[in-house]
Amino acid sequence: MVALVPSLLRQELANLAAQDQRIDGRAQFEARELTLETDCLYNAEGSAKVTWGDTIIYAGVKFEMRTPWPDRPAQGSLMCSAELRPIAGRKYEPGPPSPESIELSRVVDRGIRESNCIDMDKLCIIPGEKVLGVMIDIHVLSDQGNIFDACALGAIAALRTAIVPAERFDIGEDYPLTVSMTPTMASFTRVGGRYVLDANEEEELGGDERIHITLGDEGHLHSLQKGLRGTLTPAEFAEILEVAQSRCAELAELVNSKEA
Amino acid sequence: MVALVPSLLRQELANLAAQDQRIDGRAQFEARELTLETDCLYNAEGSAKVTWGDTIIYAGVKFEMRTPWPDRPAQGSLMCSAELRPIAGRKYEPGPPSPESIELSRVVDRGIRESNCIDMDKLCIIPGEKVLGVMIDIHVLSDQGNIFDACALGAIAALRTAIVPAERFDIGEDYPLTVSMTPTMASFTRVGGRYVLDANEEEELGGDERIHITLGDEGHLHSLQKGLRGTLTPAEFAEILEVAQSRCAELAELVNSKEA
Amino acid sequence: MVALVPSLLRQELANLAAQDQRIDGRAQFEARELTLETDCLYNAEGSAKVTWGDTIIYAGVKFEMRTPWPDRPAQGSLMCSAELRPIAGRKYEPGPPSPESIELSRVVDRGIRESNCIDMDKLCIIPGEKVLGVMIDIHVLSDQGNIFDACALGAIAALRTAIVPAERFDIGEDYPLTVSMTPTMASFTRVGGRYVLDANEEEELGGDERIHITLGDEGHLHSLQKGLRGTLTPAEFAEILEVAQSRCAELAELVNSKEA
Amino acid sequence: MGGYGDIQLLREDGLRLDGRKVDEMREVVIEAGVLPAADGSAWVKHGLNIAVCAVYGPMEAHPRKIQRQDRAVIDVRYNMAPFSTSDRIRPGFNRRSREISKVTAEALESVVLVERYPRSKIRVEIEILAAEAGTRCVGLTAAAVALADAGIPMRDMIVGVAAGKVEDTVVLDLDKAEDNYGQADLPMGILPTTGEIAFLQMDGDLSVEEYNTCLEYNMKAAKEIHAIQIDALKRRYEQKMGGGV
Amino acid sequence: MGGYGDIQLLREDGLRLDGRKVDEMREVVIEAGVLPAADGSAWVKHGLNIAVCAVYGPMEAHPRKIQRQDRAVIDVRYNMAPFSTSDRIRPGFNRRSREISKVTAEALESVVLVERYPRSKIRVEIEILAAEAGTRCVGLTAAAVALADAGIPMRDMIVGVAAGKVEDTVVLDLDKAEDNYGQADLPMGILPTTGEIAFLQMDGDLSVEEYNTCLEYNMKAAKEIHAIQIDALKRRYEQKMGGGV
Amino acid sequence: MGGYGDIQLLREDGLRLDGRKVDEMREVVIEAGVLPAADGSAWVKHGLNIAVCAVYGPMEAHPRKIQRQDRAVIDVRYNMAPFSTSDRIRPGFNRRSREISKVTAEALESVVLVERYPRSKIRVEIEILAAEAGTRCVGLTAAAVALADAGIPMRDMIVGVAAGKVEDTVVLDLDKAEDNYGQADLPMGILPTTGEIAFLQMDGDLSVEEYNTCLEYNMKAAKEIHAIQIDALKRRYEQKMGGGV
Repeated sequence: MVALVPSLLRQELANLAAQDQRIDGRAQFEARELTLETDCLYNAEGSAKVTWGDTIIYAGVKFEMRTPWPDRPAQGSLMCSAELRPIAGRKYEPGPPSPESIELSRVVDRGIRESNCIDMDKLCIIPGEKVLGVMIDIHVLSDQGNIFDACALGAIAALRTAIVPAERFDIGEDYPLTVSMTPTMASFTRVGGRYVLDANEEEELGGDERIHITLGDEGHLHSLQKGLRGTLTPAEFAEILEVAQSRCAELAELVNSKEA
Repeated sequence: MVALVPSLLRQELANLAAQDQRIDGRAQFEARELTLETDCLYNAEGSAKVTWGDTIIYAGVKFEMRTPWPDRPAQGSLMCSAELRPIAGRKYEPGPPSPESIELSRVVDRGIRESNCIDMDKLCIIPGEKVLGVMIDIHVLSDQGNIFDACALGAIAALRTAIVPAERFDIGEDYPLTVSMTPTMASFTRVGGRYVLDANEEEELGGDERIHITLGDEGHLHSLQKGLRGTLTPAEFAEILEVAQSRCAELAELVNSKEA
Repeated sequence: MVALVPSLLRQELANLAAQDQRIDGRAQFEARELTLETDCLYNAEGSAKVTWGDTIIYAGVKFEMRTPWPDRPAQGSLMCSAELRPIAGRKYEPGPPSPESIELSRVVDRGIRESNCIDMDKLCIIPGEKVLGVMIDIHVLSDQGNIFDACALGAIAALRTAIVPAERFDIGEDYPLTVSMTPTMASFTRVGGRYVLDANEEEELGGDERIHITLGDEGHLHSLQKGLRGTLTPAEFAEILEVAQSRCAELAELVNSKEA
Repeated sequence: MGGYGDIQLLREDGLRLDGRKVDEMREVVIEAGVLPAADGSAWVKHGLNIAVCAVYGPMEAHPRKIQRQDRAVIDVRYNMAPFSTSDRIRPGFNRRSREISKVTAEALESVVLVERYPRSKIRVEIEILAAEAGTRCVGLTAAAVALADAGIPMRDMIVGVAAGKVEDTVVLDLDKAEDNYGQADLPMGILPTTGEIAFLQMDGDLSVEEYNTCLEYNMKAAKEIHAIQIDALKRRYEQKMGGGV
Repeated sequence: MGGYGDIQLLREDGLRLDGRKVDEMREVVIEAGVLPAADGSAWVKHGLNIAVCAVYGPMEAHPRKIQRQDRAVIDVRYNMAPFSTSDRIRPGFNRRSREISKVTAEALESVVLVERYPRSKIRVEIEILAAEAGTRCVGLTAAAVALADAGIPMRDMIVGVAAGKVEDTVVLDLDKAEDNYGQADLPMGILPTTGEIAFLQMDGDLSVEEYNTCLEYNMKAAKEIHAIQIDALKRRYEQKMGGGV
Repeated sequence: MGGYGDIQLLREDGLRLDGRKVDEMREVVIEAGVLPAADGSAWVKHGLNIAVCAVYGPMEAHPRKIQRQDRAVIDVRYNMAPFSTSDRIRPGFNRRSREISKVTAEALESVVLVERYPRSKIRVEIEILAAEAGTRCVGLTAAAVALADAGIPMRDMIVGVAAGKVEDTVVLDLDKAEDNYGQADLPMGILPTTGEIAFLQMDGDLSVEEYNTCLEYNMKAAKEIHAIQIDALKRRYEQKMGGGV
């Protein structure tokens, strides 16, 4: 029965795609409505809540003072970690991090890290002794499709509004973290044979491979990832990359509008 | 079948309770016989064996020299940990600590810790550099009911007879650890609808919720815990608290009689 | 069915043994052909590949600079670890180290460690501050019987050809590690009621207990281990010990022929 | 409890540092039905604490060995988000969370009519997003609302409340400073209609008299929070019926 | 990517430090059928990288919950041997390996005719014995050969290749220094016959134009490596038939 | 073995530091039936070592995959209590304990008539409460008594004993100092009636002649300890029959 329902769903999605339609009425490259709140969590030094259709995630930034890695004595560090705990949906189970949650964490992390939006040298307090570690934790509360884009958005929004708690560390007055870029992600899922932007939960259940594209301020690529079974052609990629360009610019603008 | 036997047992226990009787002939608030031996383990710096009816536990104290926590540079530490290894009974299985063993550890730990019977400041050897850590490990060898009280008794008895191995740490001559109070625990289980003191294994199998009360020298409460499914009324609690007062005083006297 | 096939195999092996024969035509104390290659892995500071019949293993040596153990401030350390990952055969499963892989690691480790072929004092760079740790990792790629002897051979061969990467650690020029002895292992398996040298995979499947004997340069015993269900008599042990003497001398000669 | 040191927690005028009276609780705000993926859910802000709870089920209990022939098991996970506290919490195994999860599950099993769902499992996921003392109580309050929102039958609600002692004075609903420097904490899970106690822990130092005062404060607060729970569920019901947001 | 600092990676003559042209790959050597215990296997040396892959199966999928009614699952473990890198790698759980295993499995499921083996499992064990940048690609190349050696039907081979950027120049097949100090890396798993992409990752910084050049280089290299794969399988087939070693 | 340094382990008069002769073992005290919760149990004090062993079963073997169609499996856990050694041992996974558990189980399977209980499991829980060198042997001695106390049929008892070498002299039953500073240790599990060896380990340095002397000492000690085992079981039997304590 588990195999049956998805196969019926796949058929339905294929029929809709043949008529250039989607199951919730959206156009092929139309995203769901979303709201972004920042500075919403006591105790987090930067925070964001993303309500993206029926998907809800929180991101929180914490700083810690630590000793630098021996091979990088004058650099701080950045870590982005997404937890897919059982609260996120009926299908999630307790236990050690699943491959899915590791992939989510690492793809979101790479998008931010590889954009070089954080200058690791500026996180150094005393070379060889004290550097700041920036930890972005993302918490998925309700997964109703496309958590990758929601998590990436929450992460960069929390980071861009983060305040370094310098007083707590006895290193002067609190100050906003410098973040020089706004990398954002656009994800595409093959549904009914063609790629759609921002698949919802049903489309993910009855769809195939996903492509995650993270772009920076000038439309440069900072991270790519193909997930799940399926292949794509170079021409298909060229098409969705173009969609991603305009979509990521929109998302970056939304994030930038939240800053102090 | 697993469900059947307990239900017959529950019926039997209810019938007995209705006649103010218990399955092993004891009165409602009568405990089983117990013996307490101390100083019984080579290599432990304090030790106790408790034979409590057919329940048998050992407790051993070890000290370690360690660096203090950054936020408490002049304080040592205390940790009490109970292991419920598979030797303890047919129902125990190997694996990571079960919720039951974590609860046992933490309830016993809180009773001792919250009584402030150990002055953490006195465990400091060199502020910011060296402090003593006191570790009480409890090992249940035979669980035939009410391991909480047996473990709490063994833990405080091992602690009160512990010798700080100062010579081994090169900090002078060995000396007895100062312990300023004798917190002990009295546990009550709802059996056949009413609370009894010191349930045996059958009463636990056919009973409901348990209340663990740890009292210190002046009858002050230091730790409470309700475990398992079931509720109690404030009036019921008041009644068992009174029983706990005299029971804990007895147990403390027994512990105090073992000291050098 | 799982139980049936081994029982037929056991019968076959017993019949063969009664005629002083083995399933692959070898004599009772005849080993399979083997080849030993060294210096075969980029990034390992010493390496060996052993092809032993259809069994294939790699061993690699890595050094690390570390702080000494407090109780041995002027001594380096040696660790030998064998991984039985699922690549090794159909029966191997992913997960934490199995008892089999722990036993393999520890028996190989003891043979090398207890021969004292490495002078731990010579691994000290700055007493109390910096010592070298030598790590031999063994990786079984194809288990077709007698991985113990193959792993022991690969480990000592990798060790004897290892170069200390002194330049990388800023402590002078690279130099060959001094290894003063060549401990090797000979393993015997009871097959069809009698012991054979170097059992292949079928003989292990239909056989009983194994005896692992590690001998050093003068035929001294450095490690013994009995594994699996079964017993042996002192007289049986005396017989295989004699075989082990000549076998280990051969293997040591092979290893010694590989050195620069 | 940290025991009290040089920190003054009660003002000259007898009020507490944040202006509350000794028997006054922090503000509590509750919303039901906040998580679309869940069968029932709740969001509780209690002082600066934020707890979110999702309920899934009743569903088949697996693995088989956790099944109970005669009733449902309630599988609670209480978890603090890494960013919920002043120092980041590392995700993963945590003895404190395991204990709280266990006693919370047992408290909920005391009110849910678990006999109606033999061999099944009800998952209760409590996530603390912001912590300011008293999170186990806030989680319990949220769980009760989420269970009700999921339509799980219960013989009563549960309210999580705590009283404690600071500077030898019994106070209701300790905040962060009071928790850090206070002398005792008595968290309870109270059935507001019957006054039964389903959840009980305590640490620190309390005389029997002080215990009784704590109990009295907790009972009073339970009624107040219960009203807020009911109100949230009513709003949720109206929203569902009215087809609002 | 480390981003580029003072290290010069391109020579005055436009060639790379090891003398390769920008669109030239490292030497690749492949052998099939190297592990007697396995149903299929391959050994790939790519530059100084060494990957060995064993395939076991198809076999019954257990535990039951990983079974798929309509197809086989491919269970990939990509693992780096402790001695494969400059600093020893501790055995055990490793987030990087888990991610690579997942996306590698998904890439292989895209070419293996998994529908032919419902409810079964194919184990693919990739072990990196020596690492010199690009190991996930080398592992993918090895896995495809090992699957073919095991007789598992596939609709095409897969080749793992990577292009990237150093000193603002697109280059094919980054070596260790280029990986450490370069600006971008684009590993792909390419179906050599159809040109489809089954594996795709990327990190660093690439403009769209640079991406297109990377793609072109990768496609070219895929054909070259594919020829070496086919050659190894032919030799293996002849060996089996001829009975030679 | 630590190898011998400046520590003198043999006195001028040829006796050992604790006054024992070279072929003299430490005092051994055994009690059977000490744990009410277990099906069989034993307590062994050997020198200052204390081992306690509980046996549960035969019982159904689960999980299913550990079942053997033709016999029982013996599931041994050898564990050192945290307080059993000079430096506290952290509870949890421990490679040494796993190895000892494995070879102990295999030794016991060599004497228990496991064919009588197909598809079942016998749990043997060995806990070391105090350690003073030789704990694996003490645990083995205790396990054999506990199995007998549980009524599990065996073709012989097993006795755990060890000889070794200190200052180039073979000695029986190394104590803590001898173990720390000695040159070799040869622990054996001996069937006292037949003289067969069911457990065998050794580390250090022994010539063949020294090995033979160790063997001779071990065989002699096995008979002595066996008598103490039998005596404990007799007392236990009388206690059961006589209805004593």
